[in-house]
Amino acid sequence: MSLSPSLKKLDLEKYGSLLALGVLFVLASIVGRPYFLRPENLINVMRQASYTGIIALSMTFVIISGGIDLSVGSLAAFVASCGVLFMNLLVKATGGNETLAIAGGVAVMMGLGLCCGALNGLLITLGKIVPFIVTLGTMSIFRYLSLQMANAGEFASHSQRFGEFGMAKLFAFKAGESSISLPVPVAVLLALAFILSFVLTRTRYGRYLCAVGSNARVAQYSAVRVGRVRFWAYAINGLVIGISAALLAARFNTVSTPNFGLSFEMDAIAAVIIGGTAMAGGRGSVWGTVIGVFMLQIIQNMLNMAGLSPYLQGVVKGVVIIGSVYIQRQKQ
Amino acid sequence: MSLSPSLKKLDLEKYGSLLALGVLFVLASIVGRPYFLRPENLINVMRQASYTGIIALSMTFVIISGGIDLSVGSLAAFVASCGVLFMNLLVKATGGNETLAIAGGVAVMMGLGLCCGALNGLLITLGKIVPFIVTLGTMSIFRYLSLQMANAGEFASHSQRFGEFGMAKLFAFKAGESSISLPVPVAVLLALAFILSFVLTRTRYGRYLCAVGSNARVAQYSAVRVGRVRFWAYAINGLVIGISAALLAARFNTVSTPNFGLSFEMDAIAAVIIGGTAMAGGRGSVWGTVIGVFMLQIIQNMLNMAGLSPYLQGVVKGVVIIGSVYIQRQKQ
Amino acid sequence: KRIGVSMPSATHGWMGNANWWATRAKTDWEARDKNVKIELKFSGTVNQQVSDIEDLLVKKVDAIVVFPHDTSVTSVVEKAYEQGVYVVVLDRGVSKEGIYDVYITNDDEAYTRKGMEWLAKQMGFKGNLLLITGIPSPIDTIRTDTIKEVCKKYPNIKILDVQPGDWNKQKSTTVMENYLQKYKQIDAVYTADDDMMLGAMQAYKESGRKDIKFFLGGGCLKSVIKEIMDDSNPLVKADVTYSPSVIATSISYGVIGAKGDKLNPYVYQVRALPRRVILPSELVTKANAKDFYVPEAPF
Amino acid sequence: MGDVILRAERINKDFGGVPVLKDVDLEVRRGEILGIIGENGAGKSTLMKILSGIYQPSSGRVLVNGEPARIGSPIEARRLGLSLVPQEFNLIRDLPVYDNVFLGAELLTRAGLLDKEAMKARTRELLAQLSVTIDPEARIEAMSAAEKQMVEICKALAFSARVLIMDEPTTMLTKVEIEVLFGLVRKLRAEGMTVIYISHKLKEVKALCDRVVVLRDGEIVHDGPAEGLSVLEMAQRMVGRELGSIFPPKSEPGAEIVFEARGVTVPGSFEDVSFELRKGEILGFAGLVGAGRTEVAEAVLGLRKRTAGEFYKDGKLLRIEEPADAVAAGISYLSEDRQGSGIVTGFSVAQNVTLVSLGDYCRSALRLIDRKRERERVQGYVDSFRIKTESLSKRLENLSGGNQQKVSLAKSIDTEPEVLIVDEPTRGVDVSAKHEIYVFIGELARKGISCVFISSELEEIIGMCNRVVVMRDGKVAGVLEGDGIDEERIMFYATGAHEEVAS
Ligand SMILES: Nc1ncnc2c1ncn2[C@@H]1O[C@H](COP(=O)(O)OP(=O)(O)OP(=O)(O)O)[C@@H](O)[C@H]1O
Ligand SMILES: Nc1ncnc2c1ncn2[C@@H]1O[C@H](COP(=O)(O)OP(=O)(O)OP(=O)(O)O)[C@@H](O)[C@H]1O
Ligand SMILES: [Mg+2]
Ligand SMILES: [Mg+2]
Repeated sequence: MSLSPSLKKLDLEKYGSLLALGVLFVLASIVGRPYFLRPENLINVMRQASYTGIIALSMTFVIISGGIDLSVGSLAAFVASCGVLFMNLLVKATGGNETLAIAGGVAVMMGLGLCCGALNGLLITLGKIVPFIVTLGTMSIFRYLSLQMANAGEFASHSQRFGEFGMAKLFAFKAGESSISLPVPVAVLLALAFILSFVLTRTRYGRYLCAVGSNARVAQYSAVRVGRVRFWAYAINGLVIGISAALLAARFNTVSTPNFGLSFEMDAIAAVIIGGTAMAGGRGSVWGTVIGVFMLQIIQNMLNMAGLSPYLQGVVKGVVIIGSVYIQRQKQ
Repeated sequence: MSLSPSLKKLDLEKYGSLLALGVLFVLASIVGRPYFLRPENLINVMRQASYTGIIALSMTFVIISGGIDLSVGSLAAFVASCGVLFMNLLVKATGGNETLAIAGGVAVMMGLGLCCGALNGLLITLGKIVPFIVTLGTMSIFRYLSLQMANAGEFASHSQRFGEFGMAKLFAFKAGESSISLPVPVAVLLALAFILSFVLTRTRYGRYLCAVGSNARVAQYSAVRVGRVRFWAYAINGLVIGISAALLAARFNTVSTPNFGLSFEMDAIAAVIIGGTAMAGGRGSVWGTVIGVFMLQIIQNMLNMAGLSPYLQGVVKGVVIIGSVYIQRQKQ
Repeated sequence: KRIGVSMPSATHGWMGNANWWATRAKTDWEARDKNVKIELKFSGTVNQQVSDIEDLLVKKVDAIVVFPHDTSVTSVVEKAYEQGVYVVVLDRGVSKEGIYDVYITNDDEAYTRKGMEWLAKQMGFKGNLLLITGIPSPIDTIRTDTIKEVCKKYPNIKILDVQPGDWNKQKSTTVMENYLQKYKQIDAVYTADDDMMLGAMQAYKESGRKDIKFFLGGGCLKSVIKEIMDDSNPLVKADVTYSPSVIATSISYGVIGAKGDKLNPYVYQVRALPRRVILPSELVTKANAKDFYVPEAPF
Repeated sequence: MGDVILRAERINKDFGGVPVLKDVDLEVRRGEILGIIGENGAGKSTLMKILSGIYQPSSGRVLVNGEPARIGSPIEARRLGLSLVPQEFNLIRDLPVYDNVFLGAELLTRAGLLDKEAMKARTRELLAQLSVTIDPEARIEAMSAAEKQMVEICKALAFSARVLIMDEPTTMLTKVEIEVLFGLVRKLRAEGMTVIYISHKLKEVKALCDRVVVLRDGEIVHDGPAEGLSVLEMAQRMVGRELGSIFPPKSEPGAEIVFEARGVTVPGSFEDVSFELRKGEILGFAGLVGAGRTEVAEAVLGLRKRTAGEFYKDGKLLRIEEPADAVAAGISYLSEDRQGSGIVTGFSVAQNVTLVSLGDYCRSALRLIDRKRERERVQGYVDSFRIKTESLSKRLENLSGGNQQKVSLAKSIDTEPEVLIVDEPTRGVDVSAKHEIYVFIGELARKGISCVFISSELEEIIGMCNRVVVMRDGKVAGVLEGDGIDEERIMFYATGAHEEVAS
């Protein structure tokens, strides 16, 4: 798999997560027979996981810093709405230069995401309000702003290309009868995981993030600018949400304001925690989160493939989540 | 107000919460003029707040212990479904002795709540799985079990009296042209707040709860049975959820499995945090949570009364939540 | 033949009913025909729904019935259609024409129009009206706009307030309690579905007031139809169909389509079935209530 | 002596209206070792925190190199070349040693990334200078208090400071380590570094420092060269009154064996440790840092899983799985790591003291905490140990280090144990309070309570104990008794010299 070289970077403590993922994979291969192991399905699983997965990556930063961000889903909706609106304007203004329009739209989404994330960060660090409350508030604010803008409707993009870009694949090649390829969002997920993991483990900022999350007072006494470190966790999160929002909007080629990004916060947080990051902050790993993301999606996919009754699916899902984390904890 | 004697018990640190509540109250009186200050409206606000409010009380325990419980809403639905089913059985078996049936039904709800809460507690303490994951799993399990039982439908109670009990009021008396009275759920909320606050501040268990949440290692070295203390936080939470579920089921005299208790977890956690309990555990106050519960409900009521457009309401709501907590934090 | 069904999971009574109808259609069809296998997927979010549909496609179903959360499913539906899967789309629609075999829908506009016209008549074309709407969303906007439009014809009917009840009984009870504080004279209450109507009525009962004469919801919850049939509640005299059984009908279309059967030998079309089906919304009163009473339905 | 490098002028500091420092004037010269001594709660740590930017003075100013400096945060202090070894550990438990050592002053590669190898190498070097064997990649979480102390010293040395402030660095260390540390400090002085040294071990102050400043109740009451100032004088200046003999006379233990450990092994920590404890006996545990004394105590409490061995109390086999069982069996423990496992810093004095013994305060029908009795009892400890606090509801994080230690001790004896295990009981406690504690423990022994006395201060061990178990590398190296207890013999076993003799 494409992960393996990077997985070596995981220290032994993360071994449990890998083991749990492995067990789950085997289970899914059996339960989801014969569909689960088909290449298209595995690619589907990866793509399905990638939109919230991307957000989970930067959520890892936020949680390591000792915070939480509930506003991610609403923020994605808001950012995507503004981005698509701007893109449509550009399409008109440039007389149909879609490449430029898409670039502009995506830039707006990322820029606005950064700003909104920075707003969260400012309220938390300067306003000294706990992250849970700040992001609970902005969750409501961003969602209703988008609803207001669209009158609870949707923004369809006027660019055909944008939609094609959302479905694009990289390195497609034939393997036997089916073609294997890497969908763009999965590539983005892996690239971002690589970058963020690098930042976390190899840069000063990453070190400070752990220090601040583990013990903010000690960090402060050690001449770390605690406020700044936390601020950037939220700002980076905003930026990454912008990226995810762009990919998701491209996939649907439309932004439906009531539903876009709904309950992303829970999915992202769950993936982070399953990936072994401590809820209280201080330590965690980006690749662990990637594993958490895939674990959650594999569980869902496996149950779908097994064709259980929907209600039973919900019950089994709960059991499997608890079970996999149990395996993981035992082996640590 | 009926709170004032107990409020004296709050130490100075909670002063900020009271101030924020006061500011909010004045704001609501102005914005929601002339409806907000009417006695019936104030009673409404209290009753509306009480169902999640009751759960928020015991959620305070869970959060002080350093944990979290996401399963509260689903647990309420599950417990209420089973309780109503049992009650209907009893009505038939006893040939219409409703008092007995209601007593039986409520007992089942409370007992089952305790057991389910205990299950959460066991998985967390013995299974050594983090609370977020355990309760995320049981959230799914309990909800889908109820859906399965009812085929996603509802359980209507066959007892007329149960419904009347849900609407009952205590100490009704005339005051001018309108009658003032204390709805049962509000009375239960206040009574439970009194009891739980008492447990938290005056008993050994309460002290241990804070110690465990504050520094589990010190607590362990101090011969506190950390696992047991945490276990009971979840078990008590389950019991209290049973009470809230009984009141809510009685109010509608029916349990609609898809939406009974939906998103209670967020409301309850938000109230706890707004009430000044630290997300990381270690300290908190039950009366603070009561204040948080009322603050959230007053915000909602005020916006409704002001008759803002729904979208604007959502935006303003977010701003007001952040604003009130800001006031509160500044004064601490 | 295998048919996949993807729809939102139950978070309110109407959708609970729809889930039940889907289950019922599955049992009926599988009992009727050994070769038919129907797989149900209920999803909480549109993202989950898209994943569900993709998973169904991996399983190579022959037909797919989609009750979308919103139009975001368009591209995956298109993919299914291009793969030659028989596609039935209902209700909330896709944003592109011609990527389905059958499109079946309730008529949101007629649904509110019929109800509102009836209510206006009952009110004697005058009085104070309150609205409780659903979760802000496109269909909710259509409905609200239609009501406002109808009311414009009757200048004596005054819409006092519009607030969302989120298709949630408890929320709607709260909204109604607030209304009751605010407005001293209310003549009628229109709620976007029966679930919310029951919540609102609960608040009204608890208040002990006597001014409201009519409650109107919609969507035909069992208990409401029963009351209309028995004429047991003076406040509720009518309902409008917005049938949750639409999903069962759609599944039937899916099955027929997958088998390649023709619905009607007299209709000649490219792909055997009509492309668009709009289910009428009908007014339910005491006179016809028993036709709409399904005792075994959950709601 | 050199010119004045650091000068504090008319520093005042109060916490919520309670003055802690009153008009303090302090001069520090380049290249000197300045000793600061004073009773617990005199304001030493507060003054140092002001110098290193953690607190802001209520009034007064600080001059660095003759120029007024605003030390608004630790960041600015660091920029001015001031480095602090704080009294309480300031380490991130989730990070490895080398990250802690370089936190806030990371070594970077050219590309701006963390240069982990360089940091590890430098950490190893620093640790070697201190002659300790700690793996730079070990996690703080799994370390003994003494090791944390060493890391803390490394952290202060890691960047080139001009003024090094050490707030009680030796409380956890044994003589050997202390000598190494002093050698290092003297070497740094020779290289021109200025050192401010705070300690309650007056002999060390006398041995190390050039000048001594005595702080009493927030005021400087003495400032003069160390030479010619005897230890006794220092103590008198601190306390303001005469001091008698510091150790109480030893009492004779009874003959019956109250507690016994037989062949206890905790893998990776110690093996085959046996000892017995008589009624009214004070049994010392001596050894170098990391010898495994603390772990023996923790094993007795059920905090560490043992693979072999049993414990007996009054001849009966004990079943101890967790500390609660030990407490029920009448065993009580005072932890060496005050903030890590001893006290809840967010709790008040009263809440901390009664944390273990809370059950005794819940005897009413409703099982409520008898707050009146709680207050009375705690007030008793506050008086007898002279715990300096404005009220019983003051939170522990706002107490001075020594006073926290006293609270911790009060907590472990409030259960009225039959077997008391104290681990570094006088850590950070001033001379007069030390005396009170010794007398108190002596009293307990006289009353028939047996005590395991773990300490790194040989003087204490020699002055207090009836018998001494000396540990080395997780094994009992020897047991000394009566007149046989002296420094030479203890060190003989503790350093492993006996093994060489034997071979
Ligand atoms: N943050 C604070 N809030 C309130 N009071 C404080 C705070 N910090 C210190 N104090 C008080 O200031 C006084 C001096 O404390 P400080 O820590 O400076 O003493 P010290 O001389 O270092 O004592 P020790 O030898 O015990 O370490 C103590 O009485 C303490 O209670
Ligand atoms: N939680 C732990 N996990 C792993 N190793 C530990 C842990 N605690 C201590 N150790 C190791 O056990 C060894 C013995 O530590 P211990 O605290 O028992 O020593 P000690 O004799 O009490 O000395 P001192 O108290 O002076 O440090 C140390 O080398 C330490 O690294
Ligand atoms: Mg000090
Ligand atoms: Mg030790």
